[in-house]
Amino acid sequence: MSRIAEAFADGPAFVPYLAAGDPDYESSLAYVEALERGGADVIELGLPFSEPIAEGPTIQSAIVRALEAGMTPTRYFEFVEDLAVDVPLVCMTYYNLIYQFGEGGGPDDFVRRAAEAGIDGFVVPDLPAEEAEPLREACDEHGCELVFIVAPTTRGERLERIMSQVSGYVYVQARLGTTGARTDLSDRAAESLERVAEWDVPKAVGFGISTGEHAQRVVEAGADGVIVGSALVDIVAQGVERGDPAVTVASRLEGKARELKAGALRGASGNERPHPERT
Amino acid sequence: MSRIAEAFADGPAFVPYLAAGDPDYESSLAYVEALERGGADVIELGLPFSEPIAEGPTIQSAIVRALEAGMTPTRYFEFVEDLAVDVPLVCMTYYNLIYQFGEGGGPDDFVRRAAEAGIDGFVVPDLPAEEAEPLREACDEHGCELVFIVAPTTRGERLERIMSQVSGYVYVQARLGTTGARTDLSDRAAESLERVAEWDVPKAVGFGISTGEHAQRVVEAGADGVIVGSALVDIVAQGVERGDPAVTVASRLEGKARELKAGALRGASGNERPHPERT
Amino acid sequence: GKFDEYGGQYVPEALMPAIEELEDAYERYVLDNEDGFMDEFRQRLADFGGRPTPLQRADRLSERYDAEVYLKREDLLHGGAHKLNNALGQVLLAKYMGKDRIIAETGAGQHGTATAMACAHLGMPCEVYMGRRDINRQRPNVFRMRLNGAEVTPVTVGRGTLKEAISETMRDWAENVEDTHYVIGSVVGPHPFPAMVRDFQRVISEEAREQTREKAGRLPDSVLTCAGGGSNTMGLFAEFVDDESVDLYAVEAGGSSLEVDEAEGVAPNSATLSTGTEGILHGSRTRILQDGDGQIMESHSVSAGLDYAGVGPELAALVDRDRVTAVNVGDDGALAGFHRLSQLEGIIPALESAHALGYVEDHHEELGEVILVNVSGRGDKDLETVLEETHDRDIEGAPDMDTFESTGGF
Amino acid sequence: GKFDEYGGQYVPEALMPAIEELEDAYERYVLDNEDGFMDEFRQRLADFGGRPTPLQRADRLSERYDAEVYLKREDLLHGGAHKLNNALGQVLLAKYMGKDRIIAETGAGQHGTATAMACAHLGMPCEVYMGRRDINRQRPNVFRMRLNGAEVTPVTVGRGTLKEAISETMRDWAENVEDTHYVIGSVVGPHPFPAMVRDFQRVISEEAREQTREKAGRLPDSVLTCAGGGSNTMGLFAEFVDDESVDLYAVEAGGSSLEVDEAEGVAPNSATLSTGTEGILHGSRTRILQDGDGQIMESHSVSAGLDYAGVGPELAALVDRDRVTAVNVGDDGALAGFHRLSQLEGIIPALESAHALGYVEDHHEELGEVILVNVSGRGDKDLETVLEETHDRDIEGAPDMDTFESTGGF
Repeated sequence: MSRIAEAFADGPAFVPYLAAGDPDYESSLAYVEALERGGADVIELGLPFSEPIAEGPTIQSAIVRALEAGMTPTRYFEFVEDLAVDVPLVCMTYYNLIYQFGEGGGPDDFVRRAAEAGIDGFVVPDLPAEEAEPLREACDEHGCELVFIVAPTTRGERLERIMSQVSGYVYVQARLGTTGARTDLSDRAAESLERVAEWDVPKAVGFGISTGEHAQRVVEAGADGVIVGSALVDIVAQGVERGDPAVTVASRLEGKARELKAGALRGASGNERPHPERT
Repeated sequence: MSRIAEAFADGPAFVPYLAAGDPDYESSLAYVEALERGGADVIELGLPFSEPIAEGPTIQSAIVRALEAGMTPTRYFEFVEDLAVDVPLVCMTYYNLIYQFGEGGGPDDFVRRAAEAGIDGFVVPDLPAEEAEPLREACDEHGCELVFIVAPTTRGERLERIMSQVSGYVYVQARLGTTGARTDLSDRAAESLERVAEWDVPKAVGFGISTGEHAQRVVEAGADGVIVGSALVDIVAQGVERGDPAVTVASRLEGKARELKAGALRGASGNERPHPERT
Repeated sequence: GKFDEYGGQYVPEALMPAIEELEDAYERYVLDNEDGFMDEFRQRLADFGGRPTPLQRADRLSERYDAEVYLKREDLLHGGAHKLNNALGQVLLAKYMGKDRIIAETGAGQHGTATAMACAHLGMPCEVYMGRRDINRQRPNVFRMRLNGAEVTPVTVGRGTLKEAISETMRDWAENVEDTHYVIGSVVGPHPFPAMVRDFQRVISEEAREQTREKAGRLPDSVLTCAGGGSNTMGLFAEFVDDESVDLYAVEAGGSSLEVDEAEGVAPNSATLSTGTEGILHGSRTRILQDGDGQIMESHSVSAGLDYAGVGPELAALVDRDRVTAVNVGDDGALAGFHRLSQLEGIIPALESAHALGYVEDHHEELGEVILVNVSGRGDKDLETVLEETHDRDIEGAPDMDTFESTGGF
Repeated sequence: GKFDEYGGQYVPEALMPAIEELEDAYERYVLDNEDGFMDEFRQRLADFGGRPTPLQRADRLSERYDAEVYLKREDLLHGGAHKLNNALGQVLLAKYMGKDRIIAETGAGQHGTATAMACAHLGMPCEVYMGRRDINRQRPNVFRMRLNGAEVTPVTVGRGTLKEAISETMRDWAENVEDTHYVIGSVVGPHPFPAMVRDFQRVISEEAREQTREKAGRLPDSVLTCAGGGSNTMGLFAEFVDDESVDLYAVEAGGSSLEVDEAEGVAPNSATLSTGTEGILHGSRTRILQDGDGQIMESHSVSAGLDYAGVGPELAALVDRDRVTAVNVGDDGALAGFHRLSQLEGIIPALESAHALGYVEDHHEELGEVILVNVSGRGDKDLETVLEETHDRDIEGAPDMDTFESTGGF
């Protein structure tokens, strides 16, 4: 059983996202570690790319901050090595950085180095299943998982193709659009979960989850995990804006993580959980 | 014999030009009177028109000043009546003012009123011989002369047509272009004079004459008169610019007139005068 | 050289020989196609100018007015307006005549830029006179002329606008008439200019008449365009004049009002055909805006290209004969027409052309089933004016410009 | 969807269904002319756009280079550049697909204005994303879009330029993909955009090839045009690719230097084909300007329209196959080309197009006897840039601008 599979094994997983190096290397280390203390089961760690076409403004700004502070793929791997966390790490980045690393011309060098540094899996928002073969192979070679995103618009053949390639967990996109915290959580989350229910892989729901309440509802709707990015990045951005010390921001992140984790757990325990398998 | 013919009868005529009402009614009266004291034999008195397409910048500016000071055709005739001068007056203006006066739709009202006020003739720079029939008739009716301009480019049939209609004197344009003082006096003056020599009407040369020296040479070349505008208007303009009292400007005009008249007389006396009739 | 009582040649004697020479050249080259002049002219209009310009059915205006509205797209001509038809014709003619220098006057700069373009294309030296005040107001056009290699000579006398520039150009021509041709920008001036410029612009109606027959299956019921000096007007009307079933509308600039201020010598409009009277201006007898004395009034329009106190003598004659109906649209109606065409059809028209569109809006019920409107030019040159004027008024259908309010202007 | 190893569909999963839908529509409507789509497209290009645009023999350049130089006059297309071919095609396609909203991104504003125009013409709501900094730099274009009824949404994140606007438009598309079509402005992005945009622009070479045969009596020896994203490039080359005797030159912006500053992530040029390397950007695999890590460099050119760090994948493939020769001309050469065409031919070209003219100046001896150059757009939009840049440099053949020096700028 992989480390990621283990993380989803008992109860709903809380999967927070932060961009590595935002707003600087040292603070970012502290922030990611705070997430673990707050209850993270898996952490999605963004490697910033200059053209983040799938991100909303919140994460885009985080990426700009991290790049300006000097984050690069090489530094990212050092960052992963410097991190004192014990949970599995998923590298979230764009394909060009994976493709160019090392000798370039393919993903192998990147995946090898990532695995070495302690990365357990990848999610690459601009790499659809059709173009993913080389990365899939490199992941198999180096023992990493390859997470795919399933969107509300993904159906039929496309869905089959994705689900046949996914490993680790499937990232169920709760609504259309790019990343970003929303107060309204679409009913599409439940629909989407239903569409992927038949596959035997953990289903983590992301996009727009910003409170414990949301997390609870998503888990109630059948999710095996909740992915939260923008709501956490907002705390980092607020810290930058106000000039708060890193320790203050870290403690806020930890608090937010606890709230989200608690919500997820509430969703799993209390109410009847409409497991699609059982309906 | 008309008053204009008389003015050309004994010796070369000095024909100065000023715009009526430049820079104001009272000063302008004084300036025109100064010209007579300086020796003017005929005076061309401009009635300012808003679009003086045949004028150089100097006279154009004079016209702007006169218009701004309130000169109109009606005021112009009062001006002529107020003038205490004894020499013949030629009204120089554009055809639209002549055409619109009184009832409008023809030159008759204008010419009648002008003759009444004491105008002896007209020169209309935008009225070629081809379009002059109505004005010619009105002049005949009211006993006025109609002066035409002959340009260096006027030849053959056109010349004949003009010379058959001209009365008072023919305005021989010394060079191409519009009005304006020049230090170089074209040889074309002599050529032009030769072209009109055969007609029995006084020949007055204008365009670019600004000194007694010029006046002398023009008369030596066969002219019966010299027409000077811009060089005099320059004195008015200078007075405006410097804020000189009208009496000072008037005395300068008188002095300049004397210089020009003296030049014309020198041209007629000293050297052999190449009368085309005699060659 | 006459159109009923209008027209003629009221110019300084020094210019008469040049005008006679031009008259001769006009008859030989333009009317008789000597040396294949007209063939070369038409070929260059096609290759360099982009003729034929399309006739476009305006789908959304047609729906709005429950009629077939067709737009003649002179805005697509090289340089962005019909002006090139005339400038190219005259510069080419000057070349055939052996002249080696071109002069022109310009107010808003459209005629100057068209002339500069034609001169660059044909390798002729070009000098454009322009009032100092106009130079400062129309910098992009000045720059375009300079880019095309023309000299732009500022005229500083008087108010430094079009009228002073015309006098200065006349002066240059009078001085250099032997080797220089003066490219007049409209169907105005002494004969043969009004007829010659009309014949260079006639291509508009040659095309439009044929195109309307093709697309609509018949001749239009009404033909409309703006009228300032009247060159696009005569160009559009020329071939329709003999079609009795076709109503012709010359839409003048009503400005802010048709009233005049005699004391100040100002007409707050340029509606010469509607309100002007007979007189002599710039070389010909025509309708003009003048005070009781015959002094020319200062005209006004939001559209610089219509802002002229005279009008072509032939157009004046056609109005007197009731063959052409003179109407007018004010500044506000023109601005609304500008916004309407921009939003409904994706064509930003010149403010000049927008006057005709303003008239159609208010009178479409009288215009029949097939309506032909000339988009005489494009509106890029007018953006700043429209931005300012729209901001100051309450113009129907104008987009809000919040995007700009932080800095204002361009 | 591949051009050798280039192309593909590197987009967020949420967009994949829309892209598959578009692929299907492209095949049916564009390739198979279903429901007469291509007929309507071509008719609208003619009537609304002004096609065909002329092919003009450039007499004075021909003399200068002792060759037959022909100019394809895309500057005469409605809107002032080739951009409308694509915008009109995509907006019409969106209509056929039943979409009811259009979005687009724009940098310098040319694509945004073309899209806004096409949307107004076809009655489609339109939203254009534009960086806040670009909005402030390109006010006339913003105003034109607003006039045509488009919403212009400022993008304030990051540096507020094209790249941020692209991300924002992707975001909007990802969110509203079911009823919205994203009009990409060049032959870039995921399949089918590169092929589809090429097919909408192909009309340039269909016309130019036939026109050259007519006027020169044979095919050209060489065909040149500027290349930024490459839409006018592919449009001009498409029909010539199979003509082995015809040399194809893609002229990129050499900017101030071909050297890059890796530390700053800045390339002072946009010469992607000449100096870029393989990578993945904005949905497709192609040549891009990137640092060793794969981060995209900031590109630079005096011409905003060429200022892009990627290039169309098909063009990259044609260069790799040695079918197209990638060359480049720096800012100075482009400015000199701009002035040369303005003065010698009376055509003020876009600064983009001026790059191709700069290349002809320096290499005409290698280009054969019949040379075809695309004037992809007109230069009115560049006047201010040219005024500033010409003032700061010593550009060959530039007119002096004394007329302006009193106030500076427009």
